[in-house]
Amino acid sequence: MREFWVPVATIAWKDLLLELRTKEIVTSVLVFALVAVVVFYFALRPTPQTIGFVAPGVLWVAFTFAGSLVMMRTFVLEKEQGSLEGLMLCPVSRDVLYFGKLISGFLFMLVVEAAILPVFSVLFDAPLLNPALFGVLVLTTLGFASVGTLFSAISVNTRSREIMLPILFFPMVVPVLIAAVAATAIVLDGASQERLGQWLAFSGAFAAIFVTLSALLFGYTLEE
Amino acid sequence: MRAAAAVTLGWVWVALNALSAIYALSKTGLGVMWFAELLVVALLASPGALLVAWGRRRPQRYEEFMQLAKQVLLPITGVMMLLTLSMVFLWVPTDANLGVSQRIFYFHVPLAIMSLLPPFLVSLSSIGYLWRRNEGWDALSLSAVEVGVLFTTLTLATGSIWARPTWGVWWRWDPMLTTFFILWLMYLGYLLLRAYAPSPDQGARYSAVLGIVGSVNSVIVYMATVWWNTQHPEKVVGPAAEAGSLDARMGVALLVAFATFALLFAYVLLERLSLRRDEAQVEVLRAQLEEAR
Amino acid sequence: MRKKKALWLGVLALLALPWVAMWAPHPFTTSTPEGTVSLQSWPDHHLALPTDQAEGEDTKAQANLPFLFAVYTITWIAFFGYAFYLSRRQAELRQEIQALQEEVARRRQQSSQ
Amino acid sequence: MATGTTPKEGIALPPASAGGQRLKLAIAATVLAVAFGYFAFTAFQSAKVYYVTVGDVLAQSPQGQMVRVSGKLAPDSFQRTPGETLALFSLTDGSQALKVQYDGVIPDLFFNPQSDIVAEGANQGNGTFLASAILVKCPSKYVAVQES
Repeated sequence: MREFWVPVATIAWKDLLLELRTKEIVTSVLVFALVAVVVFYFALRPTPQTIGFVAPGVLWVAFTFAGSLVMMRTFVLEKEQGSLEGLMLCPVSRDVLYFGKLISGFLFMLVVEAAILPVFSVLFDAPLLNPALFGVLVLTTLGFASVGTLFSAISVNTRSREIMLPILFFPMVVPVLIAAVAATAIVLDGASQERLGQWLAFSGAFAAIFVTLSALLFGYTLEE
Repeated sequence: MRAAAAVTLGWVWVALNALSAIYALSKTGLGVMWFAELLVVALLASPGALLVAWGRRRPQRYEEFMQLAKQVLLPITGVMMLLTLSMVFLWVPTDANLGVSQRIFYFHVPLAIMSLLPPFLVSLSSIGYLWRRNEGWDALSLSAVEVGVLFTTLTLATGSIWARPTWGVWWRWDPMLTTFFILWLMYLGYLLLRAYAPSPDQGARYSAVLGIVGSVNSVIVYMATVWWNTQHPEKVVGPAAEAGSLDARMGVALLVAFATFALLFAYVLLERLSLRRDEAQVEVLRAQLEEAR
Repeated sequence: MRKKKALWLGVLALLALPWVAMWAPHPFTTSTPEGTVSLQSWPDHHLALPTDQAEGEDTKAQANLPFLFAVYTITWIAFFGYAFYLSRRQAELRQEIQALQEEVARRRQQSSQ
Repeated sequence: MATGTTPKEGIALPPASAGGQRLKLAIAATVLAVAFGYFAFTAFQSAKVYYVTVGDVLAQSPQGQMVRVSGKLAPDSFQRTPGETLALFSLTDGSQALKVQYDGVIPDLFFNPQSDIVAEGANQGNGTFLASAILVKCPSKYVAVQES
């Protein structure tokens, strides 16, 4: 157990340390997401009657875009600085690399989301600072990060990677996005806790499946 | 040895399908779709595995078989097309509720069911490729995806055209429709990924990974959307069908139409496979030319 | 050449058959006192509607015919188009293979001399 | 790194023990089996349909909230001026009826007495339901027309 998690933590810590020093990913993605929220506001112009419909969708679309950017940055940084080869030379199995990258990407996305949430609930006048939303946020973000990390490792090696990642990423996260929007709407409504639990279980199952599958397949994306 | 294992697996699959067909027949008397699936699987699964093994070990026999298969399949498919059309337009009764537009059923349903085959083929052959690194598996999954794009596009188009007179809308975010749409998008992503891959080898590996993850995802998309609502009719054929859900003549016509589209699928897949072989040969020759320079 | 002609005839037959079938007398349905029942005259359940609604609804059977034709036309065109694309691409590749093979042989000969 | 090696063999300084590999695969298989089992389990449960009935709308639907109502067309309730698209009709669940107002294309099957009609829209509060879309659930049976 230890010989698996220690290198995982080391890799994740390396990413976090780099981010703490440069603050490159979190600031840029945060600003991007805020801009997206503002654009959505003017595109949809929600009224007090429609806000309940619009808010969960807008929130999760903004998070999905932000998530794809975070995922893009995690591997592009490695590629640009040539440290991907260094990572691949690490004497650890490839699923260790995957879990390290998954944890750092997951944390970055959570930080961005946590920062947007209060701003969003003020701008859209939606009571989103609800503890029930925490579970939705964590499980959905884990689902995003699980496939995002895998596809990021693929798309970083392709031509026009900025296009390739969203093309692969968005169809893949549709189920978990549906679950997140539905669960957020329930949280806002305050109705039907039973359905909330079902959607949470759904997101959990999605995350479990794709974390496992991606860990198994990750090695095949990094061979030269 | 490997070929033997693959063929055995294929036949196990066929046997399982035969059992389920018998079960379906005993239960409802309408095992049409399961028989049709049996036909398709028998057509594709075990010969498909054989082709992959042959393509590597005995290129000569592979080539001969492909030629023969295409020559046999083409006329049979043509005759079946004519038979299907004559049945659909001359023989089957008109539906009491939907009228003439119900005749779209005989095209739409087989197309839809056939477009569920590529995800299976792609995931199996992708696993095969990652495991064995045999180019044949890669060719099979690429061909299956391309044919899958064709079938999925047609399913979406015919379904949309049918939806207009019956539901009153061209499109609904119904679970079936959404699933097919996402599947279609993932197929396109797969083809783009190959086009943008830096080398053929990397393209094959990446798309194999995508093939596995995407096939799993298409099932989950269906699960997610089914929780919202569905507008599709309940099953009229297969084990879940109620007895008497489908008029007998309609069932027969559906079976024939299904066989036709299965044959079409097989034919187009074989054509695409042999095209892939030529593409590979061109690549090899170009590399040789570079060496000779 | 003859094969190609037969193929095109087959395509034409496939496209034409439903159109002919639609307006031909229906061979398998029983004749009624009013005449042969063809596809266009399937009984109209809309007659159960209030009269102001039934107006305009009785042509619905015919109104749906274009949808039906659109479906099979699109389907066959897509299949034939794809098969045509495959065979043309294959012919191109075969030519290229031949040219490349000759070229490789020529180069080898040159370098061995 | 040599091409063609599997990733696990890449460069393995302390080679992962075979037991460790097997443990990982076992964990992966278990997680996948449990998650897929959960999906399969819910698939059998989710046969419910998520529409509200006419009675629900009349009883509790708040004004202006988007809902989907399912019901059958009340006999003889359909009104539409010839040449116009605005339609008025009632949906019924057998006991109560809901007045619906809808402007748009009406699908063929709408007038079929067996059809389940779904109206998507909002309750206006004045006793009418303003539908933004009308759907007809497909009949789950295909039967030949009776020619007599």
